[in-house]
Amino acid sequence: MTLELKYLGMIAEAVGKQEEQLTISVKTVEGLCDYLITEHEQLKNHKFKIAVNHKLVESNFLLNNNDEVALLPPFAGG
Amino acid sequence: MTLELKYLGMIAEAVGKQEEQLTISVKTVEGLCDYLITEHEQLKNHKFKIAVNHKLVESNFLLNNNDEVALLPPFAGG
Amino acid sequence: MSEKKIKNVFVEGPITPEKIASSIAHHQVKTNIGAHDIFLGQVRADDIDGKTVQAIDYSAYEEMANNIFHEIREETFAKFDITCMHIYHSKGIVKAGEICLFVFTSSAHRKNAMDACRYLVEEIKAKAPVFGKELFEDESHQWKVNA
Amino acid sequence: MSEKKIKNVFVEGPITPEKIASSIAHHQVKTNIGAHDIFLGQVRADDIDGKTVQAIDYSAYEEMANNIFHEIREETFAKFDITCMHIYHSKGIVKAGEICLFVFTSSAHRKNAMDACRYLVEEIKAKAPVFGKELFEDESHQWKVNA
Repeated sequence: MTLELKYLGMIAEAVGKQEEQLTISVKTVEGLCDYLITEHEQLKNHKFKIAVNHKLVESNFLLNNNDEVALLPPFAGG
Repeated sequence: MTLELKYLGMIAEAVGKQEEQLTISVKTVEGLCDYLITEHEQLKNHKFKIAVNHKLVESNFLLNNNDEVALLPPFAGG
Repeated sequence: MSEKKIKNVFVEGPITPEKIASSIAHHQVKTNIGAHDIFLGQVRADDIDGKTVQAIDYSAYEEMANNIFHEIREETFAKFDITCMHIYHSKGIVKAGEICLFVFTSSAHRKNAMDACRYLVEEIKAKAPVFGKELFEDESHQWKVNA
Repeated sequence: MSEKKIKNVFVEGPITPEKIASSIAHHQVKTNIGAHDIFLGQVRADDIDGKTVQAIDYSAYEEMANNIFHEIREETFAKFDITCMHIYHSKGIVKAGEICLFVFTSSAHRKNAMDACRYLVEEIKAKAPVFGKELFEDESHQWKVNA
């Protein structure tokens, strides 16, 4: 399936981009994260949450084709 | 002794003046209040606190010559 | 109690949005501040027995009130780690919709600014000898009492 | 969740005192309001390892953030009896001393306005996907994390 990835804040800095389209064969958020950490080793040093289609999800969340998946570092609003 | 009386808010309205100089022979705030209520019967219908020289006092407070005595109705600041 | 000069809290008539803006702007040089809390009291057009409040005419036992405001201020500085605080209260006529109380606290972090602001407002309502005459459209009035 | 239109909370650069004044002034026609509470977040010139923060460059996951702000707003209306509320957050560069967050609640009585304002601020800090890059004078930076 194809996913729209969004990297925010210090995660964007760590991976060197703000977004990418990724075609990959995974089922869950956890599977995606495992893949991303092998691709971008520096992500190991970062805490982040995952939002799918603008909602925070747990690692066992099942992904669908064309989902927008965002990697969100700690919030700093206000 | 001589006292400077100040009437505030609805008390000023009830007694029809904002201040007066009163020469009277009383010892305590309670004595003064008893006198004022006989002079201005309408004060019976009002709740008020007494400040002497800008400090709230109890009814047994001993008055001195030239004290400034204020009758303060319920506060409505803000 | 400190030896600080006792400030005059009272301003004639309503407190304007421009005064509030100017007070905020003055704090932009204080770069140790991270949080401001501002409380504004606004005169309500309350309906009372079929009549509507048009304005409140505020009066105060001013010298005592300024002493009380001073004490409240000192207590607030002692209780909360705040950078600065400002209090203004109207005297005279303030129309419905206009602002009669402006309390402004600033701190490095939000909790202190918010706690201090709330403390100040409650203390002012309870302790400041300020009186309000609610004026109706038919020129009658009633005296306001804080809840 | 209501069908209300999702508002855009983000403004480019700092929030000015004039914007705050104008927002206050707009509420003077709402004569059922008796109390306003305003929280302002201001960028601190923190010293970190001998370097001083000059500004914060704010970014956000904007579409999600606006959804979250909308949810927080709806929850706040459900929890507290308030007349209105407004939230603005900066994006882009906000210099030390400038304002990056403006939360404004209004109610007939002070307690609701103050409780709602505090609730909003805590919810925003905890839930809004907003990110801040603290910029130092030597052009280095670090990423801010909410306490």
